Amino acid sequence: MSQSLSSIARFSASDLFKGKGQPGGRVAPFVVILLAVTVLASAANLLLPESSPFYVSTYTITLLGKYLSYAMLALAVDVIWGYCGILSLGHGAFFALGGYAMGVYLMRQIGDRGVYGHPELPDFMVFLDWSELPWYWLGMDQFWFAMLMVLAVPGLLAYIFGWLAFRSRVTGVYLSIMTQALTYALLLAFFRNEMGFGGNNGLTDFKDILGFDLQSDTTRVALFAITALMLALTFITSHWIMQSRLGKVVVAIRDGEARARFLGYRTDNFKVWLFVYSAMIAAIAGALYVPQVGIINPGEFSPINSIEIVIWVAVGGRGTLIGAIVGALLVNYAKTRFTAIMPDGWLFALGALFVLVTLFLPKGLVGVFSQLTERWFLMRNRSQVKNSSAEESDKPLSTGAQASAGVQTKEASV
Amino acid sequence: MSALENLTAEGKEMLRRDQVWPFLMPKQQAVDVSHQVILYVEGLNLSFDGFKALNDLNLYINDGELRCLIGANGAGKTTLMDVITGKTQCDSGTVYFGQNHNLLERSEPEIAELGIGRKFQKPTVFEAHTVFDNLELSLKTNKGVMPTLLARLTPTQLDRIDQVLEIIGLKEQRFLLAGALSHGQKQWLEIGMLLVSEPRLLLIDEPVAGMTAQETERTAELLTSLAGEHTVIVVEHDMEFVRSIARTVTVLHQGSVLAEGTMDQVQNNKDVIEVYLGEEA
Amino acid sequence: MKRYLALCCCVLGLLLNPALNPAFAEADQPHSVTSTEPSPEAVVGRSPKVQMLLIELTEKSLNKAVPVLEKLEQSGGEAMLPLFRTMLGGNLYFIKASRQVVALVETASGDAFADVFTGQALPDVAKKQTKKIRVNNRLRGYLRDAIARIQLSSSDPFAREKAVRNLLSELDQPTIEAIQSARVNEPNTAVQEMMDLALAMHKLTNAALAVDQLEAIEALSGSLESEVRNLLARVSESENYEPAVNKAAASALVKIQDKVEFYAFIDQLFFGLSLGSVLLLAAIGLAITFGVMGVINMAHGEMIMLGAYTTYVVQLMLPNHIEYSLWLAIPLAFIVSGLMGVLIERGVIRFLHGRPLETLLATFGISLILQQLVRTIFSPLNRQVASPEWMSGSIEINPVLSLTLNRLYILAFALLVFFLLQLILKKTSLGLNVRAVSQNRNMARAMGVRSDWVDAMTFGLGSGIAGIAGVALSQLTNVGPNLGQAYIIDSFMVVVFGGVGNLLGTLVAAFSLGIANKFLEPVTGAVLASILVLVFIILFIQKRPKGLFPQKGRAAE
Amino acid sequence: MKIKKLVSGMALAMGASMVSYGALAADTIKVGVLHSLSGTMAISETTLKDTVLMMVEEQNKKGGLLGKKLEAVVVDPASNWPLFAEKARELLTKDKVDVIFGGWTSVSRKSVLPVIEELNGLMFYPVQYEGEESSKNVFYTGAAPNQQAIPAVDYLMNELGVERWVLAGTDYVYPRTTNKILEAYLKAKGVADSDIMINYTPFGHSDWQSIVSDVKKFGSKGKKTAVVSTINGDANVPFYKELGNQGISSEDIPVVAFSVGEEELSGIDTKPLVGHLAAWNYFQSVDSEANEKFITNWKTFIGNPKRVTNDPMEATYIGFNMWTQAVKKAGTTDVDAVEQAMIGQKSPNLTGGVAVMNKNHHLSKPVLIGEIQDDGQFEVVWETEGVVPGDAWSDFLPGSKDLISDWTSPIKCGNYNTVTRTCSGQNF
Repeated sequence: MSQSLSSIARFSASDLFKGKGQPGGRVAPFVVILLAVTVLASAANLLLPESSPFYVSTYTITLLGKYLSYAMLALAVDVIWGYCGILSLGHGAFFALGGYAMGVYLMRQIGDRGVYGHPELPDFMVFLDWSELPWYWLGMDQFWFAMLMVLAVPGLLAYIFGWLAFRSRVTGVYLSIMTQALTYALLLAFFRNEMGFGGNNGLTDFKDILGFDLQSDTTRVALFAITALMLALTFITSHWIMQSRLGKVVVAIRDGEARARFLGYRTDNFKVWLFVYSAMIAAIAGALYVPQVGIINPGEFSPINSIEIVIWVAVGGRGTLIGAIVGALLVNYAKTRFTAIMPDGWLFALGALFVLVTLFLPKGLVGVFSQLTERWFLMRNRSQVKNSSAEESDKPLSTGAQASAGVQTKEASV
Repeated sequence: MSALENLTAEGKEMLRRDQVWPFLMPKQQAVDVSHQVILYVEGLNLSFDGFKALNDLNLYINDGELRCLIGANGAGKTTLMDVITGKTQCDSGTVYFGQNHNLLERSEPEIAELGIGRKFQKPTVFEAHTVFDNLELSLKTNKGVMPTLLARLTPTQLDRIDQVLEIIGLKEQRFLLAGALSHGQKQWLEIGMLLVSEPRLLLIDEPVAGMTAQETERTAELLTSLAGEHTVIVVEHDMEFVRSIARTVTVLHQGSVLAEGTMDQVQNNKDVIEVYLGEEA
Repeated sequence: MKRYLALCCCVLGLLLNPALNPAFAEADQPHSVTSTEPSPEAVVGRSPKVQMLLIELTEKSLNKAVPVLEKLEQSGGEAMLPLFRTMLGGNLYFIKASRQVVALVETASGDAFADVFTGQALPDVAKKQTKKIRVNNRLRGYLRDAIARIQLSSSDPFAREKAVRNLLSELDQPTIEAIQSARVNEPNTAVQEMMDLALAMHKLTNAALAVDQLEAIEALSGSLESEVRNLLARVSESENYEPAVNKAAASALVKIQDKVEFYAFIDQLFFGLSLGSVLLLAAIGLAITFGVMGVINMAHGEMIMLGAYTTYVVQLMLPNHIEYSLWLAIPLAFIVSGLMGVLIERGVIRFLHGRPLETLLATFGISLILQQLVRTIFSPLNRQVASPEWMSGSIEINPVLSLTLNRLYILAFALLVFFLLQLILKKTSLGLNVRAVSQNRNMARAMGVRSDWVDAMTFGLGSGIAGIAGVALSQLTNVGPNLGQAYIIDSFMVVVFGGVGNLLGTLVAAFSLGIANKFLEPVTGAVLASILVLVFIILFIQKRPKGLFPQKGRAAE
Repeated sequence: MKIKKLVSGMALAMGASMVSYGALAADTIKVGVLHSLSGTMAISETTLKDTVLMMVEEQNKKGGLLGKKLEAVVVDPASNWPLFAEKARELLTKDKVDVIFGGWTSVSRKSVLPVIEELNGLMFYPVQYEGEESSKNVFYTGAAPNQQAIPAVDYLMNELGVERWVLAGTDYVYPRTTNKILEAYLKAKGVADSDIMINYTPFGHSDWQSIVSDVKKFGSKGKKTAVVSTINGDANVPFYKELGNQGISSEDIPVVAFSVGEEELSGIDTKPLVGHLAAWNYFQSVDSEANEKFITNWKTFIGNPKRVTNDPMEATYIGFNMWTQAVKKAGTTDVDAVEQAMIGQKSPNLTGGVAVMNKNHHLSKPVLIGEIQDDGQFEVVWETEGVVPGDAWSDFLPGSKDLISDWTSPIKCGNYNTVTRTCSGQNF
């Protein structure tokens, strides 16, 4: 056992976990690719004529924007599940809350352009006979305040939930089921018209954001670009956090929470902190998602959605930030393709994918990829190792060794 | 009138420059060992579903002492450690660390911060981390969330880790994943994690299980060298090992202290011979 | 194990025997079809006046049919019962050419026509030659009242009581006279009481003297009939009565109201228990797969769905034996879902031992596949599962409290399944093995327990029981591909709330959540009630992270 | 059949080889179909997809439109509302369809609406809905509340003498609006507050015990009581079962439903439902030549003699026929031209009359009340004298009583305020 472990440890190629050897590690290539694609796609949409073969349609741009916000959501789940072993089946709730905060702002921007021409109230309130805005809609016409709420509301919910749950040491399956109950309760609540968020219809028919027309190509491209930037930003931040000592503590909590406690770490504080951080990323993703797809409704709270996010992460490879992003992009792309090609069969394909990934790719696609590259390294290194002394090869190899820490996820005991 | 005077008096009291406001006072008080005793365990009772794991247990450990706890399975050794470190709540009794710290009121991390370190029966190290990281995580530092996020290793800390690596003999493996270590190496690493955190009191549960004779010998050496500066409590089944390190031995039986003294005294104790050593002999 | 199952069937069979059930002794039994001699009905039916009216009936539009029916009732009296009943059942047709009125009867070989009054079969009449005489709700209402009036002289006391009750809402002079004359010869006390009630109501409204009115109120107080309450409420506020009468009516009303509230409470309790039994059925299979084996089985809902579809298929195969189809469906559903469970365990779950969170992902995939499979085979539409006759209707305990039969059976059934399962786990060798493996897998293996086999059997058992739950749920709700989805979250809540690995906890949790939900519902509305229950569970788990009945000892950690 | 298809396919291929790609693309008129084929709404929407496909096939047999073949482009929005918007965009920008038939739930329509308006598409929405909307780019061929709810209430009040009302619905916008309109309407008719009970339940509600028992209590107060049900889809079966089991028959307390049609009844045991009512613009049981032909065609097309037809199918049928007529009249598929040509179009409906497209993009249709029979069909018990024009903005809601919709000049506005003489909303 230890033999095989060490062999994985020694020859892992990825160095995501620690940038001691090369500052930035794998972050740079990913960010560069992401931003390059963004710039190219945006330019192709804005500058090229529609007839050009390289023209990227606004439809594609919006689709990409949606994928990227999903990727961000997956990143949020990965931070909490892959690194800290907390399987949240309710992250869709934070995503949706962020989305609703943005949605409320966008609704306020409609002003008197609603179908009833009411100067202040959104249409659904007019026909529900409401005479004034509920208090929680006040102030949401200010962009800065709305953005604050995007972070504050999901953050606060995550804080309260996390504080309650982690303090009383609800762990593992129990915690997962509780997060599911949380999002389910919110689903039911937001379905209620009395909540003042448009009930089942949710919020839609947005006009503009910060004065820019939401339907113009430039705004769409800009939103897409902002999403890409935010994804890059959250990716870099998360990477930095996971590299810091806090990241190590988090992984330590995943693998041995009791031990971490005996070392003097107040693990519940760490978990709450990370949970809130993750919820906020999800919320930002939601806030970016809404103006791009043009609607937010309670369906986003559905527990099935949250499970699906977890699946993206599992497919990509949990415990590696890049895996979460790759998983989200791939699964969603496949979904778009499959629903078009075989609408009846795609659930079979999706279901089979989940089963096969858990059975055969416990480390996800990124895990497979790094295993393959490991082999390649192994082949190459053999010849090198022969020539160099063990002392010298120790350091560079060890950076690789740590990488597999994440891949070599010892299942959080539940 | 007098009310006003009182108020000004209080105000003056508040503004005294030679005192700090109570809420600004550092919470961490040094352990008060003015009576030479560092750990008081008195009248401890604990039962699981009717089974009395601890039964009116009394134990006093002197500062800088090396104490061995022995006893048959189920005698309450590990449970006692669980209670001291805050893992298990007891039914009644008191546990004081020095004169001034009631351990029963504190959580595991707080107890750890006071300077009580523990090594588990089964070696528990963070297998997904390197040896170096394991030690880094155990350093005696501020363990709040934000300080941890922004933490950087200082040269002193680096030196300290190197020093400990030297002591536990894992210098070569410093960048190896802890999961890849052998059983004995994990035991050492765990001891190293204790050392690097500079505790006042070390609770060590079966340190030599799964070690070669040579390793056992080294462990004995290490533990004896620790005593004095630190206080060490060792739970062990290996009688040879106990004999090689022990100055004072406490025998537990069915949740309470059966006998206490030097190894020879204990071995000659009638009760002990009857219930424990007798079986071995 | 087989023995217990057989026992269960026997007990249930006894419980459910329709003959033992008072609710079926209804008056509206189809009248007998066999008679050789011309019955009085037949004679009256052939009288020219009636014949003319009948032809008129075939010509009139729906809105003008009532006067014709009134005339028929006057001229035909009791003889018109078969006609009215056939019409009420929507089985009255007429032959287009001759305008002769005929009845559609169901025979073993299919639909056929018969003479309305004699019941004599008319084999020559084909469906194409006839046209249906349409009935709408107003006609149905009239027919029902007419039948009640005619039946005041029926030989069946139940029918008579029901007839009087139906008349309570329309006590006009002729009705009262009819009741008065019937009262004299009435032998049955229950019917007598009902008639007295009607007379007292009449007295209260029509008597001139306050003394008589007070006497009538005295007779009425204590009755739970809604008509009585409405009348008393009117009297207590009306200015046509003396203040003393107003007061007496009001106090009688208060007395009745107290009783009503008490029964309303019982009713709500029953609703809660019934919801609890549904939750219990849905969750109990999960309590095994999740609770005992630690598999987060997201496909659990689909096991329920398979059971429901099994019921559908059974009814499809045996369209003429709906009454017994459930008895066949229960064991079949157990087998179908159980086999599927074993298949899943052998194919997927055994590779995921000790990785409970990953079983969640894999079984979620399986649930998607199963749903789509059912959609492909049975279409995405809901399927029709009929309720057997003995499961429809309700036991009327008094006018304000009646317990619906299907709920009652499902409650009993849920408890039975629960106790059987307890027996299996506590008393059989399988149960012993299951408990052994769940507590310490390695030790059990060392003792020679085939843990692989036990795992498969346990999962099969849990899934099979989910299948049985599906049979029961098919009687309450839609049978469609989304059936399972509707119950999966609730099931998890119940198991977690009760404490994983504890069947008794599941029982207590299911019933307490059901009751809590039903008592909240009138106050908050259905949606808010379920939200509150969820929030409560979330908070409760913070307080007691291991549920109501946590597993103890080191095995739990 | 197969050979025929093959031959036509070959002919098409040969034709294709002769003309350039661009010309071929212009040679078909693309009909987008935006109905969920998976997810919770697939139950209802799949049928409508098939109806459109059938209509396209029939039209092609007749020689297509403007000399071109029709080509259906089917996508699956999977009962996911944001996906409706995305797929609509895909249809309009990638596939460049000339018209879209689609949508079922209100939220799917609301989700698609901004996209259709932005890209100036054309959509036909075939389901009864809550009204309070009129878009230049959408034609509403289903019933507005005044074409379903109000006549049904009139029937209950006048024909059955109902005095107490239970308005029960699933908690979403259609029941909410309908019940609001009905409440205002009933109050205008002099019904007291205490005689109206309003109740909302979540989607897929399955435990109706308490609510049915409340209805029973509410109905035992001596006045004739009826339930007006806007309960949606899956929740209906347990609701009716509970009614039956608690001994509430259709004579005691009739239930009139606006969302229960033949398709829904085909999946349930109709015994407990017999005698309850539904209000629609079409029933399969209606005796008319057009209907008979439609039903035969449908059964052959779908290859299942047991399949039923329903009201949204008729709405699709009318919408499709009107669209082909309008395209012929306009001589192009250009959205603006077709939109103008649509107004005033007349097309035979399946119940023997003629449907007219009004200036507000809603149809004039007859309203029928049917009683449920034990074979899952409806017996028509009442119908309106003539056709009822669909009203986009209800006169019974304070917010919309001054609004009208008129898409002809000079107003050209979906929500024109007759008091302030201003137009808000889309063309603001």
